[in-house]
Amino acid sequence: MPAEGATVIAIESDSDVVTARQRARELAAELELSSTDQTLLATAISEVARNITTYARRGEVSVSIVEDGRGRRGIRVVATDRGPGIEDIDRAMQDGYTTGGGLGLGLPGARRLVDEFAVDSEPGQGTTVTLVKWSRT
Amino acid sequence: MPAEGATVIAIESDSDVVTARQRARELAAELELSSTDQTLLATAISEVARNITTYARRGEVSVSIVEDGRGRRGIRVVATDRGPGIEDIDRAMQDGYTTGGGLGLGLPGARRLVDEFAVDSEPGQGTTVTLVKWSRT
Amino acid sequence: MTVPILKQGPFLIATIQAALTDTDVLRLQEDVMQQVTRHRSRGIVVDVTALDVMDSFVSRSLRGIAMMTRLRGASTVIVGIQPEVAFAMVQLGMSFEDVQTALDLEEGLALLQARREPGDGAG
Amino acid sequence: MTVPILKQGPFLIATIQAALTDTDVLRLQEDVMQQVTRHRSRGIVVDVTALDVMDSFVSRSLRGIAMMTRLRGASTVIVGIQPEVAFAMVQLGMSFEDVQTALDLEEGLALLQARREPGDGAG
Ligand SMILES: Nc1ncnc2c1ncn2[C@@H]1O[C@H](COP(=O)(O)OP(=O)(O)O)[C@@H](O)[C@H]1O
Ligand SMILES: Nc1ncnc2c1ncn2[C@@H]1O[C@H](COP(=O)(O)OP(=O)(O)O)[C@@H](O)[C@H]1O
Repeated sequence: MPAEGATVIAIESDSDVVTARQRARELAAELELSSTDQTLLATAISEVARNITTYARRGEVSVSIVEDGRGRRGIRVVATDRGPGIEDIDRAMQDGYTTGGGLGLGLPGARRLVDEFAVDSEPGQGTTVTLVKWSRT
Repeated sequence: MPAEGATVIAIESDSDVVTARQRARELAAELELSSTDQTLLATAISEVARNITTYARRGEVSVSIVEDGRGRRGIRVVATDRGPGIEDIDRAMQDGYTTGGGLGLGLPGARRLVDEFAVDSEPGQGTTVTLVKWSRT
Repeated sequence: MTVPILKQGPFLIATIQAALTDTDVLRLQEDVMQQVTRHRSRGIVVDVTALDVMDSFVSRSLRGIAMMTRLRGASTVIVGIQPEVAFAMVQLGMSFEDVQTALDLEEGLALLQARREPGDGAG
Repeated sequence: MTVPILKQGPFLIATIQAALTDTDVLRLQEDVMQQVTRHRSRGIVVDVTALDVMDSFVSRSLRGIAMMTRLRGASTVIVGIQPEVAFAMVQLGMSFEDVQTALDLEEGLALLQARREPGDGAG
């Protein structure tokens, strides 16, 4: 559960993608995530937010601070859209798989950049990608 | 919706492929698309029109001017055939996927060259590829 | 956010100054090609020191610049990739194996200069 | 549209003069191979300045010429790729990584000449 109110960034254009990753980085800096972890998180957000503009036209990214039961804090990012959804999630998670002429590194790459990663998608309904990066202190 | 009557080029031989891309370039020049954008569009057309001759023998390419709601104009290209159709469109959109001994760059590459791209295909019925390139002014 | 491109002798230097949108990146590609053509440049340095994120789109586009300019007989060197950024790129799966890179502007220019020396006919 | 192929010393120069159909491109491949064999040429320049589109078929075929001639001990250089065309090729995914390129005819010939100099055994 979010420990604080989430910041929500509407994603409609490529400049929103930049805004989303910058907001998350700010929050990550507040939480004293290392500079490297901030960069990994921001890069992952860039990938999933771009997928929104590419495949669903519009959607949103929400960024919030979460806590696990043991006092550890982290950043949770939820990227949601009501676009076409993903037919075969396993396939979409393969390196190099793309239906959009991309590199096909967005989802599998983002997964490698964060601590927790989940994709929920229903064809015709939309897609939600959730990322969590924990503070290491 | 087309703002003006479409120019239709029958595609039956490799010289029709050249004709189609030249017509589209002329129209793009009239619309004052940049020289680079004209080239990107012409290259995309070459790919989808060649697919017609390769996989469906014959078909047609129609080129028209379109407007979005906000006064922006662009070129729409619709390449249609009644050939064998595409079994698995997601697969056909993969870089390097080819059933015809090609490079498998035609569809994914064309997608990267234009602003909007859609493939509709029904096995046994035929294939329609739609491209749009918007004027950037 | 336009990226300034300066001419320095036979080379061009493009210095990215802040986060780029995808549109900015595509413009940079075009601008570099235009300048390379106008000045018949033999080499280009793209300085990415200011980028705090290089995602798959930017990485691919920078590699694209290297490939495009090669088709015009010019070499591109990417300089100033920040350590955290390099780390993230590798995790992401972008390796830049086929792209020349150097630590900073100075080393990038030195690399281009070395390429121009006689006896080296490589691309 | 036949592409004229001229002999200049140990080299051949093929100058494309207008848009080529796929059939024209295949003919060019054959013609080059024939001439390379007849003249025992050591190098070929293919000048594509006049091409306003290089799609995957043309690109692949030109790369094919480079590979075929290499098997006969001759080097091919593609010259005159227009900036917009280079841009489109890279977006398309054709990078010509393994093909020698140069800005124009003069530089292409210089490259072939340099390759012939002793001490350079490169392909
Ligand atoms: N938000 C989304 N909506 C619909 N489909 C998506 C979405 N995100 C990813 N996909 C699908 O998953 C595939 C793989 O995505 P990704 O790994 O990010 O690579 P790329 O974006 O380069 O194609 C995409 O090509 C697309 O088919
Ligand atoms: N018009 C078409 N009709 C039927 N199949 C097609 C058509 N266009 C593309 N395809 C299928 O999609 C595959 C991928 O096409 P493409 O990416 O253009 O690569 P290539 O043409 O090099 O095979 C083709 O190999 C073919 O199986």
